[in-house]
Amino acid sequence: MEQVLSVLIWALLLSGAFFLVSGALGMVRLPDVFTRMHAAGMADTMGAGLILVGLCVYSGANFVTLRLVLILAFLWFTSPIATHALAKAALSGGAEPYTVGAGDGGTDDGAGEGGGAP
Amino acid sequence: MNRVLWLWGILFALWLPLSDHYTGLFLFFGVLACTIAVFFGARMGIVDRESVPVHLVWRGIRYVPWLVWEIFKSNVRVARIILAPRVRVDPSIVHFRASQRTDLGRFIYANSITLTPGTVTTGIVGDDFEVHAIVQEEIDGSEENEMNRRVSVLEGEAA
Amino acid sequence: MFAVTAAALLVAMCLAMCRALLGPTAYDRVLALNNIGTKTVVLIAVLGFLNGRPEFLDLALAYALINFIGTIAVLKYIEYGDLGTSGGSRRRRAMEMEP
Amino acid sequence: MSIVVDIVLFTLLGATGFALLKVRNLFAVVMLAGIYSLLSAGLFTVMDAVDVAFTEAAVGAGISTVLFLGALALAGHHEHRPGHTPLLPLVVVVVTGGALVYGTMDMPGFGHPENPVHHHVADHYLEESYDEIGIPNVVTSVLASYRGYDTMGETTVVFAAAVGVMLLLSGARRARSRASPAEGGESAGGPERPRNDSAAGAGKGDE
Repeated sequence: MEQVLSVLIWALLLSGAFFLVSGALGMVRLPDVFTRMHAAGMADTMGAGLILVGLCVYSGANFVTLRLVLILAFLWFTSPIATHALAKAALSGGAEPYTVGAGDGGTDDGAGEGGGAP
Repeated sequence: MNRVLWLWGILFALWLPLSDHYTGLFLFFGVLACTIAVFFGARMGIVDRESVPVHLVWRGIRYVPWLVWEIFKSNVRVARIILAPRVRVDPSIVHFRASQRTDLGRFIYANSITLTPGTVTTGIVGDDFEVHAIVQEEIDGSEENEMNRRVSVLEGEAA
Repeated sequence: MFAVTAAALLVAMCLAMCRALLGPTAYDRVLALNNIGTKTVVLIAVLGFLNGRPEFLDLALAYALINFIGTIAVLKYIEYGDLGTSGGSRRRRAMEMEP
Repeated sequence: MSIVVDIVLFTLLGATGFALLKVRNLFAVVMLAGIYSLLSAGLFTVMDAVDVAFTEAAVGAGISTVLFLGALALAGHHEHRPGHTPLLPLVVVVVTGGALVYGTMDMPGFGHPENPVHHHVADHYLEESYDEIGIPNVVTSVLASYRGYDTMGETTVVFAAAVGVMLLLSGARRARSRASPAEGGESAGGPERPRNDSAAGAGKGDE
């Protein structure tokens, strides 16, 4: 039982870390603010979510877990509102969404930066 | 009035474990804090169906697991796009028609769309949703229709 | 295992930091700020467990809320030009932020 | 692990500091200042100063961002290049910094249990405060009871300052909204915001 829990916590934390890092990588690689929003959303939802659930499993049923659940709930309630407000502000502020026609399929600046990142 | 009591109960139920001190003085402070907060909320007229949606809790419990699974799937999808050796995105803005009748239902639907990576709600006019999608082909509408249907169920008939 | 998670969080923060420094638009910076805020919340939670002091979670909890308020205030400023306008009362092209 | 966290956070902090100096777009500066205080709150947490981190989170990342933005709404968001050379400020900063670093040589080691600060009245507070005051959090009982008058004076000053700031900001807004109908509906930003200038400057500032 102990072993199963330990493996479960490892899996949750590591997969959360995976989503977090790939989301951050997306923030550097993707071509414009709208596509980067999707990458940031990944870190907010699955990255933070899996890590916090992993911590919940680690701490067991007590008030610490309640706090973790509350943090997760706040993040999941507020993150889409912030993202939506950002998208709306960006659109009404005149930011042009990137389209494939403008570049040529790939991302010239994004790929260069992504190559240098770890 | 019922909702005011609900709100007070929820706030106090949150306050208790967060404080974690159960002596008379602290309980008094907790009761005082919750009462003042609820009083001002009620005075400002913001304690209503939208801010305290207790009528949605039961159906919401059945909606959340499906939403989490959906979030997981789209996370994997977006991660695959990002980690591909050459980023191939085809972003575009698409329009959906939502079938919810209340603003609260539309709010939940819009937030669910935004919460699943790969789609972000950028604007709502009436029941017309403007959604920015990271890859156009993946948004064939079937998943969004499913989400739309489920949110409408969540919103409920007895409005 | 908490150490690995904290390391991943720090790497992710560095990447988001690159985005905040590179810009190019104001919105990229807001996005990076919000994202770093979320990661700080998770980092504080993980550090609490790493040091065996989960009481840090209260801090993370307050942080999660403040981060949201800060982001909304920033966006309100971008969209309406000040913080006192209520939504929708006057629309104007906000900050002129060309890349 | 803790030392690695320290190093990474300090590196990020340094990078943010340099970016704060280089960037001329004040909006970006506000964003970076927010990131700066997020990072320093993380550092405070690592150093076990949770209450300081709490304050940093609330004031640094929350309130001051909002206040900076309120100020930007009045002042425009591009910083002009200074007319003088940075040589004299550099000398002053280097000398002051050197003096401060020299001063730390005399300080006892960080977090050392034998430090005088931990033995003057701290023992009394830690051991007796619960019996004397009845509040579980020692920091709270020191702030609200042992030095209660001090705290009251402090909060009065802060309250007066807050009222003053709010009066200034709201007064300016009222004056501007009175002025804006004459301008026509388009520029609600008012005449004090040089729009074209700042648009041209935004690109430059990001280099």
